[in-house]
Amino acid sequence: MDLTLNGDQSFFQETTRRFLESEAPLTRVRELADDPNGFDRAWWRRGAELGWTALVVPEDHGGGTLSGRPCADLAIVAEEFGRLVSPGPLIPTNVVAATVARSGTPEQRAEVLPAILAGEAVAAWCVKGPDRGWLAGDLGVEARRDGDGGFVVAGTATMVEAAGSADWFLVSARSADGPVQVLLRGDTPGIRVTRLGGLDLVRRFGKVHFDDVAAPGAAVVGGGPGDGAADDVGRQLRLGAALEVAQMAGVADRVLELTVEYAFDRYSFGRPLASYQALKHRFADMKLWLEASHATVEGATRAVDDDVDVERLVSAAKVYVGDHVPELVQDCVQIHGGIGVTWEHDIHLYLRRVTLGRGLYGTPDEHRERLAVAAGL
Amino acid sequence: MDLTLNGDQSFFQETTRRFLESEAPLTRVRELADDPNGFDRAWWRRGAELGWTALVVPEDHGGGTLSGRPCADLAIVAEEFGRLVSPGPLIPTNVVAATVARSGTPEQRAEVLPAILAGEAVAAWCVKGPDRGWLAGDLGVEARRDGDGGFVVAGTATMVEAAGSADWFLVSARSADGPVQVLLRGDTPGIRVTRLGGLDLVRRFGKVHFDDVAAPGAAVVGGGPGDGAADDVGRQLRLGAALEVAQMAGVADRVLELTVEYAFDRYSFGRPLASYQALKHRFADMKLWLEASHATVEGATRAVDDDVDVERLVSAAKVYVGDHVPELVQDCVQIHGGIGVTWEHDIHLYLRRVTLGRGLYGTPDEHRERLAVAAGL
Amino acid sequence: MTTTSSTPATTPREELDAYRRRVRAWVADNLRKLEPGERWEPLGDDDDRASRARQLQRRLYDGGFAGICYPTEYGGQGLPIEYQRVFDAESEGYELPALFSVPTLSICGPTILEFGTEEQKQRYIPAFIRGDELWVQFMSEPTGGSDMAGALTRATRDGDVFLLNGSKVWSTYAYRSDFALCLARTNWDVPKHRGLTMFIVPVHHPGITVNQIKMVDGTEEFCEEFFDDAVIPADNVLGEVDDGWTVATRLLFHERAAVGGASPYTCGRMPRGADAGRTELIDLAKASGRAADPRVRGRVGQAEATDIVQRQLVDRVRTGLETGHFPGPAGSLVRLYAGTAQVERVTIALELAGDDALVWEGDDGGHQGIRYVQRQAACLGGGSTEMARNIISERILGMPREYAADRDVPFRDVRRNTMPSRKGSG
Amino acid sequence: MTTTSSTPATTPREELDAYRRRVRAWVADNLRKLEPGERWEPLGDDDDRASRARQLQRRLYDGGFAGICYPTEYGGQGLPIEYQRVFDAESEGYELPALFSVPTLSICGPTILEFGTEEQKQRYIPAFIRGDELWVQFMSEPTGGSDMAGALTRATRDGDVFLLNGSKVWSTYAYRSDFALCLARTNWDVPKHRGLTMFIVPVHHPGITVNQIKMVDGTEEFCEEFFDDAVIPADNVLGEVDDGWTVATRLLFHERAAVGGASPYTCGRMPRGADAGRTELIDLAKASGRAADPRVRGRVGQAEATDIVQRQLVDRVRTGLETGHFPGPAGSLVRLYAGTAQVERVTIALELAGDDALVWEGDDGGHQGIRYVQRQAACLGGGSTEMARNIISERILGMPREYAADRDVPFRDVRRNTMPSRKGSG
Repeated sequence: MDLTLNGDQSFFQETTRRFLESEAPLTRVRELADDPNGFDRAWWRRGAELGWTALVVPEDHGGGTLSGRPCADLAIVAEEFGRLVSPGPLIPTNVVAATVARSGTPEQRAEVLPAILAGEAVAAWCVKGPDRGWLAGDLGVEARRDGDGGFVVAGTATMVEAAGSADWFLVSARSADGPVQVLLRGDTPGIRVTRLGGLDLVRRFGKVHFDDVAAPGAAVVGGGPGDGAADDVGRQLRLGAALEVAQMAGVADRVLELTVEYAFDRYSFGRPLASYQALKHRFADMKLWLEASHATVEGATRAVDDDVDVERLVSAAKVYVGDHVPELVQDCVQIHGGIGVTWEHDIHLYLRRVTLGRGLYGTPDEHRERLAVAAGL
Repeated sequence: MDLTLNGDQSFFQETTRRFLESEAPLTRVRELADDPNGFDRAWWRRGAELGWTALVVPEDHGGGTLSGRPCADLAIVAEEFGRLVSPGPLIPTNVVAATVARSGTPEQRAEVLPAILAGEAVAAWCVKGPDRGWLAGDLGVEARRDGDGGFVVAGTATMVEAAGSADWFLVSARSADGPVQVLLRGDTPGIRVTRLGGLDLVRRFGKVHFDDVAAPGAAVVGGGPGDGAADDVGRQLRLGAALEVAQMAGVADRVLELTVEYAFDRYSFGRPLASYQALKHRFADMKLWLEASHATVEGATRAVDDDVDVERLVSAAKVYVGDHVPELVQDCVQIHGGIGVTWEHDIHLYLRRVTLGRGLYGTPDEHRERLAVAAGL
Repeated sequence: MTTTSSTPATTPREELDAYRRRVRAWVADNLRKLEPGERWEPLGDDDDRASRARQLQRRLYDGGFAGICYPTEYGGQGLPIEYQRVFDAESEGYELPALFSVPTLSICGPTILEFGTEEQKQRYIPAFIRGDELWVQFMSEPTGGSDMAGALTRATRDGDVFLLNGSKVWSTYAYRSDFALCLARTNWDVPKHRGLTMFIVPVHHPGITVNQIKMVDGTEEFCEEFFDDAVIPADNVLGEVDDGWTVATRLLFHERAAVGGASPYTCGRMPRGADAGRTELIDLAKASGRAADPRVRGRVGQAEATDIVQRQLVDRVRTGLETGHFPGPAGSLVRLYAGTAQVERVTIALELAGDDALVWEGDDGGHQGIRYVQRQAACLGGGSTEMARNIISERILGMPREYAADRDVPFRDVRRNTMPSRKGSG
Repeated sequence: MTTTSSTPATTPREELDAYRRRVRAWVADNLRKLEPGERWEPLGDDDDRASRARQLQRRLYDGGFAGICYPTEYGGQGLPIEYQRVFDAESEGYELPALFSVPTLSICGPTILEFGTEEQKQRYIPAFIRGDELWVQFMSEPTGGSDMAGALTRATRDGDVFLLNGSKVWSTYAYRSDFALCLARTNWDVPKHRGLTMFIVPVHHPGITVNQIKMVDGTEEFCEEFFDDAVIPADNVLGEVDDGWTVATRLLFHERAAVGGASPYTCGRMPRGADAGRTELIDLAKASGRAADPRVRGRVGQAEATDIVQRQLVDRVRTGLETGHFPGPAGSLVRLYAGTAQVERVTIALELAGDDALVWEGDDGGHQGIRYVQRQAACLGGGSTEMARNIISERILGMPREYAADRDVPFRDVRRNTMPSRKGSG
């Protein structure tokens, strides 16, 4: 948790937590495991009313931040989502909203943002090609020019979160003139979604196939191919990664909290587990991993907001959190003993969430490579 | 330690240990730190009398094994060397002796082996080129044909153990027709040795430069370039690696022994260190690493003797021992506390020895790569 | 006895080499060769697996290779361990009855052999050697964790029977088994180790409910049992009343020996997940399209080394136990290695599988991700790695025992877990 | 007082921004910019380092930037912490007197400020703020390990003086320092915490022998001291006789604050070894000729991430301590991270250096190998990582304290280390 939340932020955190606890407790999350979309639209609208989709949208488009730092504000929600392995298209919808607000045409903003702000529309981002990395920049979808500023889009994007329920797709495609992004309705002819099974109980993913989809000039975001679009793609990746690690830190926070409680309550050989030094030292390490994760999440979200040294700081966070948080949860499973690997116990819901988060928006290996490059190697 | 030593082997181990304890205690090792050669020739002759250089030499050349398994026998000495970070050119001399005995000409055997058996002659092996790996097979020295079966040898070999005191050099060189090995006197014109400083207090290394050195046909080992020589080079590497890990296991054995004693004797807050569970669990891990190291050293030495699945088993040992034994010694330093990092305390002698051993004859990374290849990747 | 009507034990004792030849021939004719990476009793419908095990055990029995080290008077072959090892070596790579090898033949069996009355031995041993009856352990309890001697399940004497109440957990395949060794508390006024009794309990019995436990990976082999005034005849006490910990200690010793590969009663060399794991990792590396990446290659090489050393350690510990170089608890070294090695293997597999571990097309997929979520099971089942570290430091290195607040205290006064711990944490 | 004759504290208090501008200008004119990776008081002949520190501290004093948060009546500037932080920010990358910042100004100084008599404060504080006198801690003992309160060094009352006997160890630069805070036992008939007294001890004094300790890497900054009936006036007692543990506890608190970056008395941002380490790793990677190998690149990236997160954690803990989100012991989080991060860094450097870490031409080389042999020092000095883990689990997470066999026992009856532990193990 950010130690310097202002009053508005703290209040927002409180209301979000209370809403999630009452409207999406873990029992509900387990029910949603059987829901094809993994979340309930009406529930999502209520979350939007709390501001979940407004923070990255400037005020003149009906949004607004709490602290002037949209990513830091949104990270508060992401962290709460982690604490309760919450459902809902939080990250993709906000990633798309941020770009439409920043680089969309007036028409696109007018058409898309109000619906997203109201929680009426869900947006998904198509960027990763099958068997390609997140950061290599080799996009899976190709865009060919097609007269008057339009494109024909073809190819497949995978690991598209909320693909199955998306009303809008933001598609990052490679073109002869460099990367280009287009914003397409979910029901655009030629777009085919294959729903995928997944490790997380409620976060849903899909493969999105583009069979020579016609994207008119009006669908282009950020004025066509080139640096602008490349910059937007980079911002999207960093925002997604920053929110993902914030969510993972929220998981670590909650799971460690639960496991510390367990260690105090649970007796073995007439002593509480918390009195065994071998466990105490492991708890000390986990506490360190947790605080360091919070520290680097905070660093990453602030860097996204300030756009200063942002690539290094986001990569450092993805490396540290990606390496430590899943191991933290695993050790908490270990401390719980056999029940920790039963379906009935909730801890595996958390482990699934962070195992997924470790891979999304770049694995630790990919971000280590990026840091090596940044270091001049 | 091998759990299945026969009577002769156990006796040999005993006599070797007693000799080292009385004739090369750690105080003596510290004195030899200032000796350019790092060992005393007269002392080495006495070790040879015990059989240190006879085990890999067949009986008909004056040698003989204790168990029919020369490498396993020699590993007994290597392990004792590790227990007392002993000086002396044990590994290079034996590696060379084994090859001369196996592939040398009758003249070479007659000229070299008796002197080595008597501890009169020291032999060194030149194989590794500067900035080259151990296993890549790209040798640092080149041999050009020079009429009637002879060669001209040029180039530099580094990390040559005992180069400064070598009476004989076995040189592994690349040639137009594949690898070739030649056996040269230390005083052969054109051979220049640069003595190197080193991490180990008494094991000495050098760079050996060959300035177009003439190697007559009589100097060629194993009948010239080709598979025979390549096979010998491989055997030398594996024998060296097997003895190196045996020595490292000996270090681990002794250091853990000392640290367990220390943990029993040392009191903190009125309790022996050995009563703190966090330390007990680390000791349990170290005990496991030690026994697994012994197990894989035994597997590697037997594989060298039987020549069955030997590459995989030697690489597995170098990976496991190379990764775990230095960390074991480091954790023992940690348990000793501040005195563990003082010059006065002996534990750094052991840490130096295993840090060196980790790198010699291939790092864990190099051997992991070799295992991946063996696995069909 | 009918059991002696099968192939008689070879007397005078057959030479090892002759025996080896006979085994080799019989194995080739009577057992099925496994596919690379295939396990014994291939998982399918559970029904198949248990009955498959019974068939296989029966086949061994008819061939004269069941209970090789068990006394002939109880249906065994009465041969020394070398003969079992010969059989193990010759049958490697063939299908064998895992469910009988462990725990029936190697854990429950030897305990009955040691503590059973003549009647008990005659009644139960031949039956499991023949493959008629499958055994299971009722040792762990939901509230007990690693503290077996802290059992809360109570057996109350009532004339010539005991009334069993409480619950047990982590019994493997109990719902397909016939009998169990069950540790229960018969005296609450003495320290915990002195108030326990070991019972022979029929699994499918009035007052005993067996539930399968669904694990994170979807498997349901483990069970939990609830006892509700289950009536157990006093004749079913194994060993002495209130002396059950002596029996349990030996049972745990046999378990360590079985796990450590040092038991004379296990049958065959378990096809090691590692083999499967190994080919699997290489397939994953190739499928990932990153087989040329030195990081990927390094991870495969690492898994190889870990796997090779694991076999070598198992051999070393077995030798050490046989030669007396190692004390009994040395089996804990193998257990600790197995746990950490599996953690490494599963983590590497997750890394190599990439996206396929996280999302997948169709109903079946994400195996590496699911294995990762189940990862710690390898450090919990069969005694946690924490217990292994305690045993290694205390009983191999001889370090001081952990302070136990329940030592020498009447058990009823010991602070313990009251609430059932089988609850979600959310 | 002469001390007031230097630049007077700015009154009425200067605005932070104005202050910042003044600092910036002064720093540029009066301090030396460091080379990339260069440390404060560049290591050379030790003489240079200590006297260099005195000069630098004096320069700060003359500029009015010494002891910024110390009261004006003792020669400080009497300003709140924000001003020190401004100075720290503006002076980053310039040379500052490390030896005064820690331990003199940030550990010994605040302890004297808290417990000193008016005479003691007047006598000692201005002198070190001026850079005239360097301080050191005499806390650890050869037989003591982490157990500071188990001090065996004894101070025996003899009229109006104490006779000091025993020895201390791990004091940094004692041989170049002037005064020490020394914890000694004055009462053996009470539990260990209640029989200690803190003394102000002149380092170069009859009966006190100071030896430098040669470390594995050849450095000799650490010292050990032997006391042989050293006569210490009773006036040199800091705090109350037999109440030394109260003083020591605060001293250790100030040490954690200094290490954790939360002390108002440290001066400047220590140029972090990590910076040097970072460029160093990249040079090593390039020199190795394996800069294209993903394993090498991955290790460099790993070190980068660890380094970045370390700075972020330091900032977070400082904020947490200032805002009260974290309890005082939170400094132990920084300490634990620093230890493990340095272990990782040094191990990666060894890996990247390859042969050069093991053998080298000429007299000077193998730096990465030698650092590796010295590696654990990072987990021992300034409180071991084990102690940090105890503190985090017990005083941050609130878990039960470890059982201490010496609690509430008269110290003379406590089982302790008799033999001096400074012995070779071979």
